[in-house]
Amino acid sequence: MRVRLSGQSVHNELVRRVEEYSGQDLMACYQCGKCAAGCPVAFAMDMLPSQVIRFVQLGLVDRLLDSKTIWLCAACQTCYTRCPKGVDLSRIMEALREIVMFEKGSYINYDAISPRDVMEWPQQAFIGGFRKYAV
Amino acid sequence: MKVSYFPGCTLNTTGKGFDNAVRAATAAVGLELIELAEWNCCGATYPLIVDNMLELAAPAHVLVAARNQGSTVTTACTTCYNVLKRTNKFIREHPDERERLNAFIEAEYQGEVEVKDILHLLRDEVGFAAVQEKVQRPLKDLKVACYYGCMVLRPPAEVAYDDPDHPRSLDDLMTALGAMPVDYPHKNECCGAYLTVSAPEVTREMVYTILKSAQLAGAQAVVTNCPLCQFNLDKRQAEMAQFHAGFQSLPVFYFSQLMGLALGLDASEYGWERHYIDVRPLLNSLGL
Amino acid sequence: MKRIGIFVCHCGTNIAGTIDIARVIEEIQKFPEVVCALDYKYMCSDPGQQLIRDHIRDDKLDALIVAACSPAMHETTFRKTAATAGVNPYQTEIANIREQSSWVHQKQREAATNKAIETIRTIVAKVHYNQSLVPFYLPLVKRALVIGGGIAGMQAALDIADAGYPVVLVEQSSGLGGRMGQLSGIYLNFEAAPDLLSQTIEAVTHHPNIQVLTNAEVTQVGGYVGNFTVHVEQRTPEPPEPASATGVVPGNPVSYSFDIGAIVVATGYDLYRKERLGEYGGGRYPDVIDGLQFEAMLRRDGPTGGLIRRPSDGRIPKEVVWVQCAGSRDPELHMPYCSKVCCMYVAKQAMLYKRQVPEGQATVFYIDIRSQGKGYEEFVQRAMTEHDVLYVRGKASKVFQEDGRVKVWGVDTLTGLPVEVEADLVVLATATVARSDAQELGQRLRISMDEHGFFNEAHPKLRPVESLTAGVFLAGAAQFPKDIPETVAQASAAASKVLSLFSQRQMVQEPTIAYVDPEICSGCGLCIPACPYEARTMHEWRHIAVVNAALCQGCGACTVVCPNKACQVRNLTPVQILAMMEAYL
Amino acid sequence: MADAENGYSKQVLIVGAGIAGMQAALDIANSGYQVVLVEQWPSIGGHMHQLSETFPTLDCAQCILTPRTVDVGRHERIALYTYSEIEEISGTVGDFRVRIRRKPAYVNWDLCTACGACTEACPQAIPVAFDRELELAKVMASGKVRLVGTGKAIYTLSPQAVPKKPVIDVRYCTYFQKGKCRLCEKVCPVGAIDYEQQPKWIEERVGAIILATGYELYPLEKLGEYGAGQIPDVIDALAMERLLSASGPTAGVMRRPSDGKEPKEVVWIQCAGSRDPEQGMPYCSKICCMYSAKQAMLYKHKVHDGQAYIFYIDIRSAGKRYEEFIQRAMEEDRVLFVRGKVSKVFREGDKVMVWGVDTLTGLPVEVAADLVVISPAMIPSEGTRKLATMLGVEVDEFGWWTERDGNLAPLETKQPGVFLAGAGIGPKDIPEAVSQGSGAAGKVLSLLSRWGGPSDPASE
Repeated sequence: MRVRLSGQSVHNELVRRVEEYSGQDLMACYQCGKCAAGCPVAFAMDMLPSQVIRFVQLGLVDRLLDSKTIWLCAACQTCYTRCPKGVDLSRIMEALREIVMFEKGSYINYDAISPRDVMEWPQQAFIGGFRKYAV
Repeated sequence: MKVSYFPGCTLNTTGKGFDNAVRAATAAVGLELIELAEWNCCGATYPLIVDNMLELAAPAHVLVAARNQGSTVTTACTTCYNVLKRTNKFIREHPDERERLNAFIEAEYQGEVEVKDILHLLRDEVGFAAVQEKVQRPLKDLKVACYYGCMVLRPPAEVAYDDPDHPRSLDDLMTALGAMPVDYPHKNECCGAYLTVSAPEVTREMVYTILKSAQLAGAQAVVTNCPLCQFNLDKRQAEMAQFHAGFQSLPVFYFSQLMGLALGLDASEYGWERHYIDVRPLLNSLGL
Repeated sequence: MKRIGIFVCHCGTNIAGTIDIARVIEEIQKFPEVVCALDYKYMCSDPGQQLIRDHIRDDKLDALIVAACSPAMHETTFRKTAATAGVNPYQTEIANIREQSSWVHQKQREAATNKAIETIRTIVAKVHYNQSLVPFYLPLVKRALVIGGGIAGMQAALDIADAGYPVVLVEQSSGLGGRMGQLSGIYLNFEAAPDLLSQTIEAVTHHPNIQVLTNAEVTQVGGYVGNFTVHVEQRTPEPPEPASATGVVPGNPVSYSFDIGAIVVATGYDLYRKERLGEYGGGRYPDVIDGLQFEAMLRRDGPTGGLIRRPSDGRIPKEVVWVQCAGSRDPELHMPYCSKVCCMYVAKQAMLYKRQVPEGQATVFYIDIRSQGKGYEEFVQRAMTEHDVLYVRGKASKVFQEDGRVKVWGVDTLTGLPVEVEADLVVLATATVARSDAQELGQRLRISMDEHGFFNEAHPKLRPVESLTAGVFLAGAAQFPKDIPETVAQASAAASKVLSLFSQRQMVQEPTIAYVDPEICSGCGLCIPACPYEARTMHEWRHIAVVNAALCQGCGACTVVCPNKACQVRNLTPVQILAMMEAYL
Repeated sequence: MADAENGYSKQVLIVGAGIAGMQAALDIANSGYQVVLVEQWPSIGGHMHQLSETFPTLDCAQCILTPRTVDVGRHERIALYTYSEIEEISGTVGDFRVRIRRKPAYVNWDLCTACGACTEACPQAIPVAFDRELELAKVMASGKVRLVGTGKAIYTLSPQAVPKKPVIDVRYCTYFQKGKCRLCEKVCPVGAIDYEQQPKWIEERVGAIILATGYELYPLEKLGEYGAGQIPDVIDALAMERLLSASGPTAGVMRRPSDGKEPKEVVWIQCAGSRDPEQGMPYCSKICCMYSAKQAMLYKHKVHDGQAYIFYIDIRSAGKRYEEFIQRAMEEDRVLFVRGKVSKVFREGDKVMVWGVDTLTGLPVEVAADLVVISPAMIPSEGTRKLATMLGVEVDEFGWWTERDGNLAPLETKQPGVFLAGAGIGPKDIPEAVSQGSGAAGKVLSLLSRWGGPSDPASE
């Protein structure tokens, strides 16, 4: 199916929420791809970081909600550091995670984690992960 | 020189050895760390959504505690550094949010504390030359790959005290300690951070990129300043050979451990037992 | 009593869309001395001007006010209109009701209308006191100075010299040719640039009307259009120039002084320093070079004799990567603008590389391919189809050296894949930037520059080769990055402006400038440092201040500092200003 | 002053009075030489005259152009022949003989006072070239909506036209077609209408020639996949300029042709016939990216709740402040740039469907548009080839003038004394065309001064 674009669809409620949560101007991105080129996790992603912005620009936020990419962003800020337009992509990723978790609850089931792992993990990984993956 | 010290949760638990080494090594070069009288978890990640009041409360609280104790606060945990530094900057630059936050944590804080990473203090306040003078047992012949991770480099405008593309503070410290830092290109690549809890296999590949590059450059060991990086770089090597034939493991040190050793301090409490890749053969071979 | 006519322009809907013209007309008719008040859709149009002329004749007007756009736009137009109908042009004033009223108060019809009426009221008060003036005539030196011996400067010099006027061409380096001399071949034909260029250099060097000063710098510029005094200093002179350089020991700087009528600035560009691109390893890795370094490699007279060799070990590179927009289109970290020429020279370099190393692989990382020029698109297509240059759409993020190779991390945004290329050589198409010494020269010449250090043209569309300083013209990349044909055309255009100027018998100067009332001047000298145009001196023996009419721009700075009101600007006297204030209040 | 002591003519012929030709004419005339300026349209200013605002400053085209047209129109050393064509040229540098044919305007311009009564009285609303033959919806007395042209059979190009003199388009004039009407004749207060007027021929001798013949747009009819010019709400870029222009047929109010409604979804299609060696022209038309961004911006300034899309292959904004301009369109005016060439445009109900792709996400996309603006390839203006044959000057396979050397002699031809300027050489923007106009003038001035310089040096 062709994707129908319209003024309404490209400015839908989800787009507004992404912009509000992230505080980023999505239209500032001119799709050069430098974020994707430098992203250390891009190899494992199902869509490129630059494509995440692109989907939001096209009003297709819903297609991002099932994407692995938003959960693989490690917020390392390599993208933001090199972005020629100063777009903080990690904030957009976080906004998307928030939106998903608001609808579907936590991404990770902490009950299923083995106590041994928890003992082993540095606190910051555990707490940090908890804050990224759970409501 | 006396400085307030915020250990943070990790250095208080799994990173105890790092912490012990930091305290001993800094003391040996005249930097006296005074632990904050009361402190709490900084939150472990800097919140990235706009409405972040709730998550800024914890680091703000730490900053207030630091303010009550002095003008500068330091930490050895790079994550804590990143969170505190950015929170402080946010408070300084956003008067409206600052007021809301102050109301929330019942404080009057304007961002007056300076947050400095311990490595930054060592470089600029103590000076690596001064460190070098105190070296008892130079880490001669140790080819080490310095690994900086993300937290002290990015975003550069907020946290960096080093070149985000080609940082050198850790390399310079190692040189001062008598080691030979190798030049390799991925000292600033992300190790995967908290993905370690959700996607360990992804972390493994990220770690591989870094370690392979370090090995190509001839490194015998990796040294880092971040407890989560240390864990990822160290722990993920266990199953590495399964996926990357011929992979040779590399011990992963904290800089403070090597610093303590070079300064000739008692290193028995440096948490060697928590290393996944045994560091002792290498240390023995170097006579340390 | 004056007989004033007021002409209110609608400017289409620009003014009439906001301002109630009918009410304006009704009100301004009541002002003193106003004989007629009319409106028209476009007062600047032929019929609009005819309307003015008709009323000058029929209503016997001796002064007029056009309420329209900024005087910068049409003051000259309407003053000429007045002159053709027999009214002294300096009895014509503009009331700016567009920029200062309709445009800035678009949503406040009432307020904008009132403001327009008040604006016109003040101008009526001013015109009451306007004097009829005549322009000054000044001498004109018909010799041109061209700064910069690149292709732009040489072309401008040739065009002016061909027309019979003497030209002084000042070049900072030891030879002519500029950046073009550093290039291997031109985009579309692979004729070596030096061959084409050498003909031009030859023509310039042997032209009887051109005096070439290499190793030379313009150190001082005084005077004004038609009458500049220019000092040039030449280091280690070439075989001594006749007369002026006799008796000078080689190696010592020689100073020249020229009387000059017009100046062409053609100082060219620099490349953004690759060291500033940390993520691309610029300056760290020997096999990461910039576009001009690759050009040098392609040049038969270059350091490698035209052979492509990688700097680190002299081997033939089998994989070469070009990274486009290295520092361009990057408002956050580097330069916000597009450097214009990179896409084309990269395509050319990749093609030349493939011709020399047919089994090699050439990869170009780009964001948008910008091949807009005659034959340019076809050229890039040929690079892809005939020479198998691989274009990858995505900005590279990191370049690093590992295991003896230079690796490039990029992305192909079209497949959505992150990619890595193990290269032997990486060429960074670094941004084209203003020369580091442009600022200094700009100050010397009193011409303005933009925030990036490129010289400002007088109007971005219609006056592209003029600076805002009369008599100083621009050519080539000193104004903004441009390619060779554009540079050459612009150089001829600058020459044309010089030739137009030189075709006059003498210089004409506006009379609306400052004067000193000798009866009142106490010779305190305060006005001398106050004048930003150095138009003031103290008369040698009368001990009063005098105005150099050619330099004075009528800014009024002197009138403010003068304690005795001896300094006044013609047709903008304190009496007039007070009258205007009074009219408004 | 045509004949100088050595027999060379120091008069200059300039063909085309667009911005390039006008600039050249002014520079030469201001230097004291006589210029013959020939223009095929009834008045001067060329395509720039049709534009609304100009990139990247958004200066109103009329505002900055009018001083130039007025200067040219009243210049004592410029002989202006509008509504005229070059019929014959012979001779060589220094001694060209030119025969100019002045088309009958059916109005005696010497008598005409440009009062406009004729145009107002003319009953024939016709599509006019100046408005790109736009037809706009009009509610008839019967209540039916019909598409009608925006001009009259007797017209001037614009209120600011120079010269502001009307011409009759005989193809539409009721009198010429049906033998009766003569309304214009009745209302003309000075008796300037002359239905019997014949063409006039003018002979001139000139020493040098500047060809500033300009461009046209590739016809929509040749773009079958984009509706072949048959869909009223699919218009070309110059038509959009007219719709946006304050002095255009809608007085700058944003209306779509088919029903006069304000379009809420507007699509721009780049590279329509450009960069297409198979179906269209292989070259890039250079200015479309910039003017489309400008139009989208101006559209958004008029219709705040509208959505603008620009389908493109590569964004080409290489010029001073051009890149910044594009980014402003994206950021401030929320123009959505979609990377991918449009494949098909068709009518569906009262919408125009646009089928395209977003190559960055890999998704096929469609827009149900209210108005589609096509950026057709630029092509050389009609008559260029004929002129080329007469002069023995080369044109390339597409009909653009061929320079003596593309790099180092971009304004010269291989024919001595014949120079080039503006978009007749190939697509270019206004500052470039102006530079070239001055540049060609510079070349001519150098040449003329070798023959002794102006006999009447400019006094100013």
